[in-house]
Amino acid sequence: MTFLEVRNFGKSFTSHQLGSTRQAVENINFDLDKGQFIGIIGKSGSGKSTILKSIYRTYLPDEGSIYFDSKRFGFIDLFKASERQMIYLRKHEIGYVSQFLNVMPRTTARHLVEQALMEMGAVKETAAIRAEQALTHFDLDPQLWDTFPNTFSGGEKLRLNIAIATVKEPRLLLLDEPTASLDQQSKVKVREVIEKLKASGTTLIGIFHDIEFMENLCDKVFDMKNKSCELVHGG
Amino acid sequence: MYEQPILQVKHLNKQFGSGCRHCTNAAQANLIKNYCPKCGTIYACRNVSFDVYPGEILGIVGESGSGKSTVMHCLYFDKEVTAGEVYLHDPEFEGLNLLTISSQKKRYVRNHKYGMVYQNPVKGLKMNFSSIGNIAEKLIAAGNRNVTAMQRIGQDLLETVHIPLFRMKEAPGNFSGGMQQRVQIAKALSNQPPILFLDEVTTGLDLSVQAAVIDLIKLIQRELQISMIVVSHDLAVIRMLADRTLVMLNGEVIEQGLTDQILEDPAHSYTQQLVYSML
Amino acid sequence: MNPNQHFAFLDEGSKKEIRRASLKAVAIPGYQVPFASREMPIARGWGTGGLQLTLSLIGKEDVLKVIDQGSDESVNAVSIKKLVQSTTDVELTEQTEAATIIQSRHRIPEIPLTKEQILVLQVPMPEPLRHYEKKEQETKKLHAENEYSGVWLMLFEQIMKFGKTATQADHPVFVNDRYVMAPSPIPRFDNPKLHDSEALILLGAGREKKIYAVPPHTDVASLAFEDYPFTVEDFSGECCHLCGATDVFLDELIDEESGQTIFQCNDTSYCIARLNQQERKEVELADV
Amino acid sequence: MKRKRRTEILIEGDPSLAKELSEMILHKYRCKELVAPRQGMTMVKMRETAKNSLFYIGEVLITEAKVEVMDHIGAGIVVGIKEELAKQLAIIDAAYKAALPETEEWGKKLMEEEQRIKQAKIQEQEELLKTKVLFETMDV
Amino acid sequence: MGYVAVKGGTNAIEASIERIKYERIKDMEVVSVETILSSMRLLVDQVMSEASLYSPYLAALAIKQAEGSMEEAVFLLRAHRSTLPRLYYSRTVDPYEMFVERRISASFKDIPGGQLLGATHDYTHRLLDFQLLSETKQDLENWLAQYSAEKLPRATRNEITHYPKVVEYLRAEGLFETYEADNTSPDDVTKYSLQFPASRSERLQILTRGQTGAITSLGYASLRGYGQVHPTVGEVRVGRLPIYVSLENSEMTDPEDDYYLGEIKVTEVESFVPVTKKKNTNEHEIEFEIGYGVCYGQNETKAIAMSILDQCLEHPEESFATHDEEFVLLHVDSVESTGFISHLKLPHYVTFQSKLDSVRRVKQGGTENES
Repeated sequence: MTFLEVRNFGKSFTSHQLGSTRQAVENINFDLDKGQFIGIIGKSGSGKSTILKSIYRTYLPDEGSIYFDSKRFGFIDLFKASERQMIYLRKHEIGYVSQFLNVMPRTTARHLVEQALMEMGAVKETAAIRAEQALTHFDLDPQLWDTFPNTFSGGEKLRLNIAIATVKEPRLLLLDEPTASLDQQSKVKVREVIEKLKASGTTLIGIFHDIEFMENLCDKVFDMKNKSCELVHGG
Repeated sequence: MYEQPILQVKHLNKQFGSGCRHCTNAAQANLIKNYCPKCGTIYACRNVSFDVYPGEILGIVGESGSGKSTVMHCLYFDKEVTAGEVYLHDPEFEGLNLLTISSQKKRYVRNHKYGMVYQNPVKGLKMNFSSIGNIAEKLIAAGNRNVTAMQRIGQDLLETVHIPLFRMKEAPGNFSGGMQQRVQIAKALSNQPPILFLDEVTTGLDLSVQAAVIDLIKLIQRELQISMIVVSHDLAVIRMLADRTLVMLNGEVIEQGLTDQILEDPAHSYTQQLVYSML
Repeated sequence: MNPNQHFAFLDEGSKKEIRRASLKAVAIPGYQVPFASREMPIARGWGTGGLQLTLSLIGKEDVLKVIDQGSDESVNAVSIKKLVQSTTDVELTEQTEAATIIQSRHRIPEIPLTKEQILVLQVPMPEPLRHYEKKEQETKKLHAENEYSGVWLMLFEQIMKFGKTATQADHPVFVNDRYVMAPSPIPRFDNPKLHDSEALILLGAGREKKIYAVPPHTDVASLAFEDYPFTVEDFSGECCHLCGATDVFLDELIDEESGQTIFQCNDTSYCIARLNQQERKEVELADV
Repeated sequence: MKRKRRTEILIEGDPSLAKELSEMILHKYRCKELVAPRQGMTMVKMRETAKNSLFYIGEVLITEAKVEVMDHIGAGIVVGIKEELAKQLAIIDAAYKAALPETEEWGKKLMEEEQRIKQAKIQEQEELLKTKVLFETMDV
Repeated sequence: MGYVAVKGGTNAIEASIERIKYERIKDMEVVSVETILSSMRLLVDQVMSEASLYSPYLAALAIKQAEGSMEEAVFLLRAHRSTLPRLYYSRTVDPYEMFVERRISASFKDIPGGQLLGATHDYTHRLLDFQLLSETKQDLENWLAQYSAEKLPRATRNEITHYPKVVEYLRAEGLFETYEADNTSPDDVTKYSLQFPASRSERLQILTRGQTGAITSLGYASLRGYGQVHPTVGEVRVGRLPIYVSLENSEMTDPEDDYYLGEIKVTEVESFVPVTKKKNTNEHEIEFEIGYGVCYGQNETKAIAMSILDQCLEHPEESFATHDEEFVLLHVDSVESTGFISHLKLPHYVTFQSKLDSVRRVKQGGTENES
């Protein structure tokens, strides 16, 4: 049974200021099985992020549907899910990681991970233990745990991001260009992290601009061209 | 619907003036912003509806005069509404339109079910009573008659909002704006209201103080699971706090959605303008 | 030239209106009923509220006692008595038991009142919330909405400041589980006498134009927090230097000769009654 | 003559007129005193010129009397303490109500007095006009 | 025999009352009520106005009895009011019917009908006139004879002049709003106690019977900046108004059947205050409003101050006490304020004992719930 089913998905943006509408992507179709890792490649501006952000509902759905096999709501069209359902799914089932750290200022790395857990309902003590485990798991230097992340390097920020997203054990993890602007050494670490996630059974969709780097990890790879995507690998 | 809202607002209307035949019909095409040029009636809120769910922070954003604060003041009974319904899902008030209950019951709701943090602390605090007394006032209103217990709760809250305890007997009139705002938050929280209203609580505060207040609000939401409505003209504040956001313009809700969606994929031209001008 | 003096000074229309307000006050214990306070021949603030109540209630058969600060002979008590008597010819008394109407300023007599009696208290400031909220329009709303946190807050603030409540006379009371009421500036010592009183207690504020009441057998509780109980003025260890009474409100005096502080019953008629009784007993004993 | 006009004349005019007229009635008819002259008040209702609304400016002390003549009740009301005049006015009022023949002859007397009152008022105004500030002098 | 109450109070009061009579008459001068009435016109006016009872004769009596004390005289008259029945309500008195004795406008140099100074102290030089020390009745007779013989003109016209109001011209020009006659029955603060928010009729009634000093002070405070109203006096009039009563007690009866009762003298003031008004088109426009002041007798300062306060209260402003109706209306009454201030002279030893107890307990320290 498919875990995620994208059907005839399309999205356009209207700018009232410019008085124009731009079709970002159209007629996207693909399926994803549980535990699979799909990679999406393409030039910048080709609409890769649009797909991910639409799944996460940061972008408003336009056309088509995206069915997701939710533990809580069953097979649900994410385009039609209520805002509150989306909030639930974001908390418990779908994670999103980008290269940017979008968190509350002046909060320590440790607190950020703890808060993610507490948002799901974990009590403070459990959250504290699991946060340490997660930070260790993703190789974040313990010296950094009680500092503010705005001083972190790109790789550190990213791993913290992943820690925050994965500590909730999402069933689907969306990776939005996680490796962009990372040095080689950091990229290697990120790859290791993704390997760990995949091994633990997490379903993943990732945008990568250097897919070679993920070679052998992706079950399928799609290339974004002409606002649509085509399978270039796997399947 | 997989969960029950704690507060439901339906078709809230607030107008100043009686309206005339040019503006009372549904089309209301003759208004300049929210103002009828013929009779001078101002439509401060027009058909505003939304739900608030347990433990969530709902943001209401809009420029000044958009009606966002009016909505909140109507909900808190500071202003009379022209029409509309408000339901609180609470065993004591199930099925009752809060806007039509007696003023005594409204007072009860304010004292027991609501907390309010005003933009201007002068409205929410007695500036020449002690800080601990200010917190106790809310507890007393909610029926507490034990000084020791109230003092304990007050001290805990003051610690939570980072007011040093040695200053608890001082009047908030002596405090800085940020501290006053934190005392106000402590007061609003003292009876553990299921619903907390926050009206432009960071406006006019220094950036670092703003961050501290925002931190505090987040902390409260996480630890106390209080539902909040946050009204602000500042998208950055809304972005930090709110799960969902309503955008208001000229008394109407023009757009609503998940906060990140409002910010990254705004549909209405006004929202786009607002987002694009965000620093 | 001098127009005919009407019985009990006020015209019958005015009396009726005051009685109507009194009835309403009795029906809603502790609620301040506004009334069109008449201009009296004594000054505003000098007992015009109490006087109007007395004059509207008094009949030819009534026996009147007027006290001021516990004393029948206090100048203002005398002045009020004189006015009532000159317009009614009713019998005056100084004995609490003998009176049917007792008009008083700042005291409730020591002898328990009976159901045949009416106590009229003169009130300077009827609004217990006034110190907290200066606007009448607002305090009215607060009463209507049963919102008394303000008056409790005043007590709380005193405890924060002084470690204990520091109310003086006029300590607010909660009447019939509904209204917070100013008992008029009676000492805290007298507050308990309001509770479950046998006599009807009427309170009149002439200048502020309010009448309110504590009907017989009404619950009246002095406001106090659970852990800071209400306390009355402390005269422990002291007694009246004349009659030896200990369980009464005492006046503190300086003995002119010795310079010592001495105490004396504030309720002068009570003190005299005790002295007379003691003397009778002595006589009886001597007779035996 | 309507009551308003005649009461104006009787109260503003020479007091001897009311006395004279009322005595004419007293001599011929039985006058029953219903309300002996007494003092009371009239509340004065006034229109203010800012918002054109009504309010009470205060009370005026008046003297009132009521008499009955030939089954007709007459009232006399006058500002101030004027017991005799109040009673005389009441008698005259009753006489008019009872349409006694004497009243027919009174019209002329009253109108003569009315002229005198008017002349006196004009004279008073003329005197007050001396205090008028003149602005025309520049033209000279 | 037993103990009996002391009679100290009763005797002292009686002695005190005798003493006050002694003070009044000890110099063996009798001032007759008629003397006060004819020589202290303005004092009589002020007493009537603050007492809210128009009776020059009784006011003069009160002044005599009160040894000239304003507050006592007003008090006496007010108390006397309570003993009198209110027999009638007048028909609405229309100030346009005033027989004008004095009218001035500060707004225009000349006004239709002219500026009529009448009798005023305004242009007297305030120098003590020592000739008054030796004034005799003969002097008065001589002066009056000369005044009427030489100085007074003989009337030349046939009709009584009616003076138009300045405001009418400005109303016609649209500078003032024209209000329809509002015939709402006025509230009466002497019948029902004042409730807030107060009606316009209650406000005017309280202001017109207010203490001259209090009204003046508050009006003055507004002028000085503790308020927002600084008017131009449109018209001050002093004159006499006729009082009519209809026994049927209905405005429907023929006014020609009314009873004429006599005249009362009043001072009436219309103050012009520019106000910004929001017009229908969301634009602001400046228009004039009128502050209205009126009182019994000739008392121009009070009437002008009242017109300021009337306008203040029409436009509540939280930041100014002079614009707060509870503040203004509850504190301007002579009898109420002097009574309550003076009640502080009454013994308060019970309350003071209670205070002492409280202060002593706090001084002892410790908390009372230590148990």
